[in-house]
Amino acid sequence: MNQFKYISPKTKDEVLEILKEENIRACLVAGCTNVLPNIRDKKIVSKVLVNISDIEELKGISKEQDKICIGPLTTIAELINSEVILKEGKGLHQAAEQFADPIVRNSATVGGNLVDASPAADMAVPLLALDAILKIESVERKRDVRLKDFFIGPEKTILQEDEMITGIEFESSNINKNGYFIKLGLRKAMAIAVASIAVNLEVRENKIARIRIAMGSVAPTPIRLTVIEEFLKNNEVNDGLIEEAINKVHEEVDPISDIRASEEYRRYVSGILFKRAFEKLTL
Amino acid sequence: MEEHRVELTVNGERISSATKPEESLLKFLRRNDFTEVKCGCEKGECGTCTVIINKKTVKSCIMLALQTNGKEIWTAKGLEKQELGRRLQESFVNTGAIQCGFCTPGMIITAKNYLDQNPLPDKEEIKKAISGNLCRCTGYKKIVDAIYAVAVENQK
Amino acid sequence: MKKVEIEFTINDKKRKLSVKPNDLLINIIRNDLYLTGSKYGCGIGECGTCTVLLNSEPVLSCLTLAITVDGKEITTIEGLDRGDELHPLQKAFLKNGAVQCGFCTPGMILTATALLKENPNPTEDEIREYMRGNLCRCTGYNQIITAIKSCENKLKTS
Amino acid sequence: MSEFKVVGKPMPRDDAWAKVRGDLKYADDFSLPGMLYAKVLRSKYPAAKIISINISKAEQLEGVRAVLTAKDVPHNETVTRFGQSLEVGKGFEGLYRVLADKKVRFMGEAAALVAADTEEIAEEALDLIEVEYEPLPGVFDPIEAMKPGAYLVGEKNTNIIGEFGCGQGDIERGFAEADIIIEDTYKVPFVDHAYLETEGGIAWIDDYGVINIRVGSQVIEHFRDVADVLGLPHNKVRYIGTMMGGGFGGKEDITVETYLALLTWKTKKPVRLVYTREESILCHSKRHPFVMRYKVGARKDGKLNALDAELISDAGAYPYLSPWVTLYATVNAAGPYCIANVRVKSYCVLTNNTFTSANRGFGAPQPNVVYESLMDELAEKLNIDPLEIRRINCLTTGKALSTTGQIFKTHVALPEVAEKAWAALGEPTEFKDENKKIGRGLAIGLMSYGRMTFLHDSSRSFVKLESDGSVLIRSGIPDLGGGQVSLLCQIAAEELGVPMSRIKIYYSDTALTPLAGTTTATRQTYMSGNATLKAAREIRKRVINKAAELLNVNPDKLDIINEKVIVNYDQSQYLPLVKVIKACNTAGIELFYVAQFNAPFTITPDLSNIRGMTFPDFTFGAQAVEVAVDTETGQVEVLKLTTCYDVGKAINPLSVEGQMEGGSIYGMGYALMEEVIMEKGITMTPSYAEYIIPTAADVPEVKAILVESGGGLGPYGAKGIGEPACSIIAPAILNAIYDAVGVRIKNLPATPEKIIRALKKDFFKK
Repeated sequence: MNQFKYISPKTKDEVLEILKEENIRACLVAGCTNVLPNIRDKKIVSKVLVNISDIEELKGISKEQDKICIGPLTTIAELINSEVILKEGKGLHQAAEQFADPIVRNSATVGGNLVDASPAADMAVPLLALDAILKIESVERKRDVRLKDFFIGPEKTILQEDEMITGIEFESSNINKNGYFIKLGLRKAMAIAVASIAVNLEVRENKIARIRIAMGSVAPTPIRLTVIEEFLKNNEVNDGLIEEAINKVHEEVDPISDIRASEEYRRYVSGILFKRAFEKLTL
Repeated sequence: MEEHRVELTVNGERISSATKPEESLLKFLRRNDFTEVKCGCEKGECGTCTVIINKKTVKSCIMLALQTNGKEIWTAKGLEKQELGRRLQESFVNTGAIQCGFCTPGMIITAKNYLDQNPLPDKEEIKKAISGNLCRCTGYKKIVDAIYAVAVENQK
Repeated sequence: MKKVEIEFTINDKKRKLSVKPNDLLINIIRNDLYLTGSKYGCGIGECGTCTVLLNSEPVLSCLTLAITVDGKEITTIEGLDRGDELHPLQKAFLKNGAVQCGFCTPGMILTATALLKENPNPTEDEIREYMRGNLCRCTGYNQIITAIKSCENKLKTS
Repeated sequence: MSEFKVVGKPMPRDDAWAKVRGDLKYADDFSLPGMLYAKVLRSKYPAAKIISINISKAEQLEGVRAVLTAKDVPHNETVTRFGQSLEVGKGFEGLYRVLADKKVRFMGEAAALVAADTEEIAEEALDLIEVEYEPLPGVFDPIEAMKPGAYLVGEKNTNIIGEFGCGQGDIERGFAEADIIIEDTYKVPFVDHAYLETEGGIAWIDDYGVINIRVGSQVIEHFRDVADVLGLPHNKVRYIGTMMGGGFGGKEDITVETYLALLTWKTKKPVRLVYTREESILCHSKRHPFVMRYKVGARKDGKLNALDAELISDAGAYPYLSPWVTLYATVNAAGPYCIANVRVKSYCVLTNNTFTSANRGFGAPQPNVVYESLMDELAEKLNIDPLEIRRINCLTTGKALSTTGQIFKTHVALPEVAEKAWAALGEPTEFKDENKKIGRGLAIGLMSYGRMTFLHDSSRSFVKLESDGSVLIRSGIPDLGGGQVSLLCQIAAEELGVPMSRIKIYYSDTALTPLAGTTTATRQTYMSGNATLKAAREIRKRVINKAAELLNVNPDKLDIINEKVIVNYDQSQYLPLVKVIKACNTAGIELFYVAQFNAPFTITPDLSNIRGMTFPDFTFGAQAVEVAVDTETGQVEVLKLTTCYDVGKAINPLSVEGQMEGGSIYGMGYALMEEVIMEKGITMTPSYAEYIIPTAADVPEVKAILVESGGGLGPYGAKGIGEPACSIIAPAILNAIYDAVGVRIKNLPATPEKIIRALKKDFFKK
């Protein structure tokens, strides 16, 4: 019989202790927006539900000299209300505004969206383009992991059973200030991305100095389009370049067909999304 | 079976009742006779179970009852106790914003919390604000009109 | 007040309940187990409408503390029939018009089953004597007595 | 009577306050002491043989009170009806199997029932039931299913369960004389009602052995069907209908009722069963997918002179109401147009998909999508304005329906509604975004209100004036959210001169209220409205006659206003209503009356060649939209939406607008995003995240224009609006998309991908 336990630790260290203790039996619950549906669908059975939603030290957004720190328990609504995010990570701010719906945004957390590791994860895409770093901790060790090395498959990450994300950071820089996010869904709210893109760009004397391109729902995980990034770097911005880039986007993405769209449509529209985001940042 | 107690206030009244670790706030509230909180999908996709927790709207089907320990919850029934709530109810009734009525408790709770924080929205902003609450009967027009009418009153 | 866990058998089903030391059996039966066949008539043991069988002995559940039934066996009116087959006394009450308003009937029948168990063919006087704790305001008792009398020697089988 | 006092005024609904306060108890909000919780075991396969079902483990689980399978159902095989009590011929009464037996026909078909002390235990018990299946190939496409030698879904030797035809003139000559001919095939998908309240109810056995079922149902007359399943006399089953959290036809067939009855009958305890959202999408009826092959011919001047249509509907696994829906589509196939030569042939076919049945529109929306798309194609090819070509061809008062020849004796508001809807779009929206193209579309249509006349439909209503002047109504009318119940109060208030607040109505209870018939077929305003009007007028007559006697004036000089019987030429002369009531009571004049209203009766037509009257009357409407299509992504945004119907008389304008606005968005979802995707009988969209309906952020401001011709058969000349309101918008949107980007979508929904595939053919070739 499906037996659950419940613990509500008060501090980060308590959580880490519990994770060490319970290991695979533990299931962290923050915004809970996916946990309960998964319990109903019996994808989560007989776990120790560890409520971390009240742990203040894992919440909030701050700017420390050259980097922006986001607590994993920061809600999407808090991102929207943050001047810092609006200024330092516009793409992330835009993604937050298009995330699920206004009610779910009050519950859902940034960390939760990352560990769920959906290929469509709306937070992952802009954070990839911001080249975010995850602070990961267990009782034994601490490590920093680049978000682009975090996802290893649909709903799969490199996070160990006894680990948790304790911080999300990205640098305060020109490239990060200049970002744009687009989500293509089948309706205007409560939509799961058919495809999404986030681009961060730094142009110096009409040359592309730095660029990061991330996409969602076009591969088994949210991805960085590093081939095109390399191709574009140090190039002059002009229409010919964009046309060529679009074709490379078609080649670099690796989408599937599902009930929302076919693989071909996703491939095609990836190019359009890239063009639009890129133009927004260069015009 | 592991049993826990939840103590919280609902519509200003203290509630203390047993629950299980995996019980949703929705099921907990309905079990405790707050049947105005409706169950439409249990996946956070329809908004009929929306309640206000510490001044934020939450879909109660995707929150553990235990997570609300010590918190302050408002459901549609509690709206009568608040001036803005009463005005919204009046407006929904008179505008014809109610058909089958099943989305109404969640819809009106969302509207109440939104107007608390944004007293003077336009219709487009209202549409966005209630975009987490599905309605199959009205096509939303009279719902938006009803909320907008209250916003217009706010200007006076 | 602190609750106490008790376990007992009622109408052949095992039940676990946590009760307060001062809970009355009648309230547990009616309010917690929803067995509303047992009636609340006076609350002071004067009318017999709350009669149930405790280890086959008739007791007034309005004067019995719930904790005292721990480990015991209770039969209420709902436990007499065998599915669709009514208990001989129930049949007899119907046949002889012993049921009018019906409020005393459950207590009457349960007391009568105890009587016929002790004394399979009682005389009319013995019946009146045994049943005197069960009040009836409608029938004047005659048809009740006749009904019980008509069951002499019938209960051995059941 | 002088001018209206209550009728025609925007009225807050009788039930609105209970709903806005959250006080209203829907099916799932009601409990009884000792209540058990039920769950349904559902087939994992769309087509399979059931080798064995072993329930012993489930039965042994502590807290389980009953586990039932087909063998426990007294009459497991019965027929689907929808409330009719007369013989309508076997063609319409398809097999209905309570629990799957031997053969499973669709995925999610009920195979066993469980009742237990808690929901959790019931769910656990389901996992303990062992069913051994032998999967069968099945058939999932109606065209395939029609072919000889196709897999047989049922026990009969064909999958075709309905075949209908109608028409007039000489189709060959018609096409021979046409200057232009267009031929095309259109497809529409499965659609879910997606009401917010899933199917649910609670049942108990009362002191007298009557099975009481408190359930959200559009058809409380199903008490008969439930009784038949249990082999009980009809009077031993009682339906208590609750206000529904939406119906749209999805609560027209039996849902949880039979299961509840069986379980409460077995356990003798109250039992509650409520479907989960997944269950609802998986297992209740869907709107019919149709394959529609059309050929239309017209002359240079735009005059239509031939239409040939073949309609094939996917009935899914069991007939339910599929033959009826297909028959509706057949009669509607030529739309509101005068065409001399018409031939319509239709087939209704079983497959191993989830069964289809009533869904708002009941066969009208599907052909409407085709004929209105084709009208625009003709208009373009002949270089005629879309409104003009409809003007040239549309029906008008006194003309006859081109499919059946039924003559329109009542007012036909064409082309008026089309002109008004089109004009209401106003000035084109200015757009800066060069990737977005603006387009406009118009569509008109008709849909019947009231049931088919050969069903001999009737409704009853009881009206009583209490001695204190308050009014009591008893009507079996179910309310699915459209304001059906409140409407009756308004009619009584109008006739008896009392305020709404003084009226109490008891509704939808087979034990207490005279049967009013089903809340389906857009029939209640017409049928129960008239029954209530008849009853109220009888009481009014009695009151006025008595008052005339007391005041010694001629009855026709009297009116009842604000609870006073007033001499209408001298307002100072009046009697308080209460006084007159007392006088009536003293004189032994009854102030209650049960009225029955009968629709026109006709005989069952020859279904292979349907002629003459099949419906009491029709509602005519038009809808127009302006859309913006993103030429790079294919996304469509509806910028403006107008809807104009001749509603005859809007008894409560708030409710009528509500139907027109809500219906428009219901239809907009159909056009743009809604589809229950089934792959080989398996539902791929079992949640609100996958089966998407419009949110508030997706809808334009709907402009509803009411035409009140007074030409309807309902009270005060009202027509029905509930279903017609959603039946026309889809083709208007398709026409607008074509206008914007030149892409003609022939397969709903018009998703961004379909539009892009048409726009960027070369990309999708490689």
